[in-house]
Amino acid sequence: MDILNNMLSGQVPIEAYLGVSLIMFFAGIYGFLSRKNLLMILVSIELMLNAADINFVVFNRYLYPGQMEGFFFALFAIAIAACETAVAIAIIINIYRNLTSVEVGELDEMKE
Amino acid sequence: MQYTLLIILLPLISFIVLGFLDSNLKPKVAGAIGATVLGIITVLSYYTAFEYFTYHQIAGVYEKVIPLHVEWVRFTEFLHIDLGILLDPISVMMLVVITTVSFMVNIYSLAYMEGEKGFQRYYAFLSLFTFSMLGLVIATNIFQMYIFWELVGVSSYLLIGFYYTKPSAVAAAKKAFIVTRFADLGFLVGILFLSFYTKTFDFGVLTSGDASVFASTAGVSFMGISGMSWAMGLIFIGGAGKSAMFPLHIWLPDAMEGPTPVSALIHAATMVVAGVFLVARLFPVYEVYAPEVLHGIAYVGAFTALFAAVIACVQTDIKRVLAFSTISQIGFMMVGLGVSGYGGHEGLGYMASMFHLFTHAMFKALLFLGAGSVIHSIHNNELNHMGGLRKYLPITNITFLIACLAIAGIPPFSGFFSKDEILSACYKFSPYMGATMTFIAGLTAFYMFRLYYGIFWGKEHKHAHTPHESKFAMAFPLVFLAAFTVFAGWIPFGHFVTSDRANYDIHLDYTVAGISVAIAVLSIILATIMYRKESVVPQKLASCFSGLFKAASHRFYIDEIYIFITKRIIFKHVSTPIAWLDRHVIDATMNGLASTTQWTSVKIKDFQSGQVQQYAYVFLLGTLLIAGLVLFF
Amino acid sequence: MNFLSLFVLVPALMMMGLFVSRNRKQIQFVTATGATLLMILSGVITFMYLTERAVGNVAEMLFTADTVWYAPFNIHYSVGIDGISVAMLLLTSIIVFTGVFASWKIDPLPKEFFLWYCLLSIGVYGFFISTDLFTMFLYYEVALIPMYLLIGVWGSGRKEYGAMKLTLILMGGSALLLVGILGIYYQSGATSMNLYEIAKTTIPIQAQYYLFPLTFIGFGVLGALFPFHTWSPDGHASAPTAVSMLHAGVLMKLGGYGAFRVAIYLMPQAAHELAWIFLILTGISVVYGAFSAIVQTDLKYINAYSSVSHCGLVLFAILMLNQTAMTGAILQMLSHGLMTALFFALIGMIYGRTHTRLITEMSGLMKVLPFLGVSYVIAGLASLGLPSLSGFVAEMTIFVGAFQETDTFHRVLTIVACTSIVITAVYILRVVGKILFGVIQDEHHKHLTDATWFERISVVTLIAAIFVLGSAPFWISNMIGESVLPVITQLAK
Amino acid sequence: MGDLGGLNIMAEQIIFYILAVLIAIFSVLAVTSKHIIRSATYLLFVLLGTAGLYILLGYYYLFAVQIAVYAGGVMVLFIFAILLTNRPGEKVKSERKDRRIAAGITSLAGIAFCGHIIYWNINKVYSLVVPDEQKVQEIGLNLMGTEKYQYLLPFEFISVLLLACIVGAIMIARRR
Repeated sequence: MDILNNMLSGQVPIEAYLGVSLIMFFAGIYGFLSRKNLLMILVSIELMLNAADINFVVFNRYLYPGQMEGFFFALFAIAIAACETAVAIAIIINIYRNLTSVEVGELDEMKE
Repeated sequence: MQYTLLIILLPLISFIVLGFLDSNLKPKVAGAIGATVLGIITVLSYYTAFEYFTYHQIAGVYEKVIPLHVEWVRFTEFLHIDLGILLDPISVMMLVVITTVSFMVNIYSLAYMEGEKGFQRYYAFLSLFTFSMLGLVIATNIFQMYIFWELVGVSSYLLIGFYYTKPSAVAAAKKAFIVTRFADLGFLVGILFLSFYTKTFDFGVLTSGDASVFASTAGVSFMGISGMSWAMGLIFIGGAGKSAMFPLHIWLPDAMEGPTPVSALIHAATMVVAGVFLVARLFPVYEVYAPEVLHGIAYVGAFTALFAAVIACVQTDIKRVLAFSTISQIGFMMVGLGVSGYGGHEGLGYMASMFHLFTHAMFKALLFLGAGSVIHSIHNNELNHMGGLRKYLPITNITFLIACLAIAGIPPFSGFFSKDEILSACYKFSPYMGATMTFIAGLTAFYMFRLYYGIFWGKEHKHAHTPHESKFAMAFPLVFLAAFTVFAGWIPFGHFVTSDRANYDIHLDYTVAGISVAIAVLSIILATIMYRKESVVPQKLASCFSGLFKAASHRFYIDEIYIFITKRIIFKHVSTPIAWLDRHVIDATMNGLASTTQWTSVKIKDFQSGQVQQYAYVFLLGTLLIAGLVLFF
Repeated sequence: MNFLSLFVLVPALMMMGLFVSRNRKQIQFVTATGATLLMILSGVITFMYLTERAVGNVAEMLFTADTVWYAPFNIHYSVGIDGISVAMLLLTSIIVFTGVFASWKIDPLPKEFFLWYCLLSIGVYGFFISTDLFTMFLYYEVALIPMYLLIGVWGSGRKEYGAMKLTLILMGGSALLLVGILGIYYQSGATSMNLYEIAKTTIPIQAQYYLFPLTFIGFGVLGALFPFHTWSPDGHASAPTAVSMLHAGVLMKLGGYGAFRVAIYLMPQAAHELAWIFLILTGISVVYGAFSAIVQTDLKYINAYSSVSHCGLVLFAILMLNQTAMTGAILQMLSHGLMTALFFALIGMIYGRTHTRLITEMSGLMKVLPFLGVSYVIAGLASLGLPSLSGFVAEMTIFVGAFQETDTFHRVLTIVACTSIVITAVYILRVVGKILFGVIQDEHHKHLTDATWFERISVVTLIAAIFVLGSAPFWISNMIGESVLPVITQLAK
Repeated sequence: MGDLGGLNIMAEQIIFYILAVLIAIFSVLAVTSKHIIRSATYLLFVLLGTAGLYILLGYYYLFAVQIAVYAGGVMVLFIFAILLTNRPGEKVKSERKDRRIAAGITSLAGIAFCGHIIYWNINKVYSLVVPDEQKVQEIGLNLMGTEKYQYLLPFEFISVLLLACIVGAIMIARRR
């Protein structure tokens, strides 16, 4: 109980935030490397971006509390992520229309 | 004596003309050209002989005449191949022998080969052969001899393989060429050895007796045998190949696949004695610098003579019998040379050997031509298809008989004189040698009469059509050669050809002569009993010595051994593995290099897969690795 | 402009002529005229050379000319000839000439074929006339590249494989060569890449130790040095007739010529020290090629292996490092060039009729193809060293020369090499016996027609050349012999 | 603040850990799920959890943006795309097993590596300044300003980018 008390007393440590984003990021990596479906890859990318966002704001808050760089960076990142998702999904749908598949392994028409 | 050049050139021209025009000429014209040219050069060489023996004797010694001499190729400062004409007693004698036999064969062939396809080609080849053989004997240096030696081999190849649609003929031609080629390898290496130390190819220098020529050979030895012995031994191998000495004799019986006149010319009278001629040519060198080789030659000759004579006793193909008889007789000549010393009485063997060469050429050619006449009339070579032919072929019968008597060594036929001289020389060398050779002489008489009776006497066979005596063109050479055979023995040979080119009187050694004649007569009587009429004795004897009989009729399995060596060992266990090695090891290494490169590039290509995920993976790993390295080290 | 450059110019003009020619007639006219011109040209050169020598010009190289070509690296376009080059030019002209006639009716794309063919001959001629290391190398490469297309497009059988293999292995050789040449240039410290400039300097012995093998193997690959010979059977087997002729007849000689001119001449000390290694290899080549040829069944393979054997003899003789053997080597190059070209020409002609090259599928051809048959026999006899045909003189000169080396090692190798004359006889007679003699087995072969006029021109020219070289070798062997002398002097240093 | 402050802080901590666990679980589920629609849903939960973290950190505006843009906009796009490209109930193929294992190992290695770095830097000096609320005006002013630490230029870039994206997306997805 004491341990729990000790742990829970005080601020949330920065490491905890970083740990969360770390797990999120590498979950994203895992998904990016292991999935074949383009949408799933996109999901993984979103995860990674999100993890990065968290890191930005956490560092901003903990290390440079008076400034807003991290905050703005996260803001812009969200905007860009939105753009990227929109374009990516447009491409995916287009691919699906042409090739009726969204599996990366099968999308090698351009290669050969 | 510049005109001797014509003797060489005319057959060459004839060859070129006949060869180029080939079937554009009528066969008759081609035959006429060939025979005429031979006639001309025969006359020329008789004249040469006459002039040489009459006018070129200085103080009882015949001089060497070199009417023509040009440098052909220069190898080094000292060594150069020259082409030239050397006239000395043996070459002049050979000129006579070759042109006579060749002329006879040319005439004979007019009838014998009539109607054959490629008649023109045949005459072209005959001219080529005559040219090469003449070139061989008049060679001024050992390399010129080698050149013509090879040309003779090729002409022989072409003539044996004349019936080129017949597989056995093609095989025989190939065999003849390859076996002699193998021997020529020895000859060539021998020449290289000899010329390296003596710094010359020239016969004149080599046989001059000038010791300084051989000075640099002193002390040279290899594997305990002196350099000169090596050189002369190797050269003898070349001679042994051409002259069918054991164990290089195997090609000669097969060479009988060629047309019979060719066998008479090449494989009885001229080319096969080239080896003897070679030894005779270099005799002074052998005698002085390699006496042990000379003795070796004697033993090889004796063994071959015996060996071939035994085989000849059981062969059934008449040409083969004659072929083995030839081998045996050449053995005699080799023995004659081998046992001989140099100069005067010492050189008896040499003189006898040359004498025998001369007489043998005549009567063996006669025998072959006679056999040809028989074959021509019944179209078969086998002894058991013959018998009783004396009624149909009277001229052939008589001439054949004369030749048989000559080879058996019955006086007064020529063979008696020459063989008797060889036997005397042998007895002088060692009694054992003499006894052996006398025994072989007896065997010779036996198998020759076995042959004679087998053909002309005994039971008559049914023939498809009645055999008839040959035309004049065939009969004339028989008679001519028979005349030669009868009278040639009376030529005072010692006045012409001796080891030191000095005059020498032949004395008959009556003891030796008596013994040999007695044995010959006994053998003939034995043969008469056994073969003149149908008799069971031969069968009985054959079954009595069945092992020996079988071995002899298989020619003592020498051919099988050769086939084993060539087919099994060379072909299967040398060539095939080498070819395999080439494809599967050496080439495979090269291909392996190529495929490794290809494999590597395929593997590298996979890195460039276009799969973003893979790139990301590698990128990540790389990042981790680099960051790790930066942080931890 | 030196008139030696005509040898390069004439084929270039032929190429131009080919560009504008529109039909087969014109192509034939252009190529035949050009080839004849080259023949005449080489005849004139020979004559001029001999006259020049006769009036007592003793320079190593005659008719030299020198133009700076690429100043930064001191590369000059320098030409000049000695007796050996003259002999090689003669050989090349004869073979180019006969090759044109042997491919008179080449199909398809005759124009393109001859374009590449001319380019190939430019390379070969250029190589023989140039005296600058780099220019030599350049021409060498020019000669190699067309080979790939010529075999790959106009070949038969596994042509892509053969072409690829040949080109790759030869390229590998030339890579070594390039390193060797540059090494020689920099190590010698000479101010130009001219052979004779470099020869005046001395390359440090340590450098020679690695440059000599590089250069020798580099050239040796083209001369079918064991174990880098395997391109030869596959390449020749798939090449079209004229290309086989030119390749085996001339291109393989580039190897021997280069090894002689560059490797031995410039690095005599290393040659003395390292010759034994290569002597063993070439000794193996000689016997090994001959033994391999015995069991082959494809005519071209037989001939390719026999080329390995004969070309092995060339390098073997060069490595004997004495005048006689080297003269023999050059003679052997000429002789082998002529007879192997003849062989390939005849094989091509026979193949064109029977559509097979397997000796097991042919027999009795002498009856239906007397001209080709007789020519084949003559080629065979030349190959097995019949006196009065070229092979004999060359081989004998080599053997006599090789025998001048007295130690046991050289002796044994020489005798081993001598055995090849027997083995050669075996495989030649085997082929002749199988395909020409006997009875015709194949029904289709009964109606073959003998050589046409253009084939006859090609064959007769080669036979005549073989015969002339074999019967009257003295003038050419003297010409070569005195040109070998500078190398001997160099070796004696 | 005393006890209450402590309690407050403790509550904050408890909320954080609940969120953290949720985020962790759902991130993993999002990338491992066989059904793509489910993984989109899990992603949504992750995004919402992240939004929760922003609140905890005191970035309310960011929280709003996260909800609006991500949870609202992006997720809708996702759902549309999924419905357009997948037949309902269809399972999504994942990579070959070896590839999955390799990816898993790499990720774990990455976690271990980064975790190591974080762990070793645990006691570095840092301070959490109690967040005073960020005014939206302030954000707006900073966005529109041209001074140092003001972001007009990026803002404009982003807007152009957005425009380009809209045009691009339309062009790409347009039926031909």
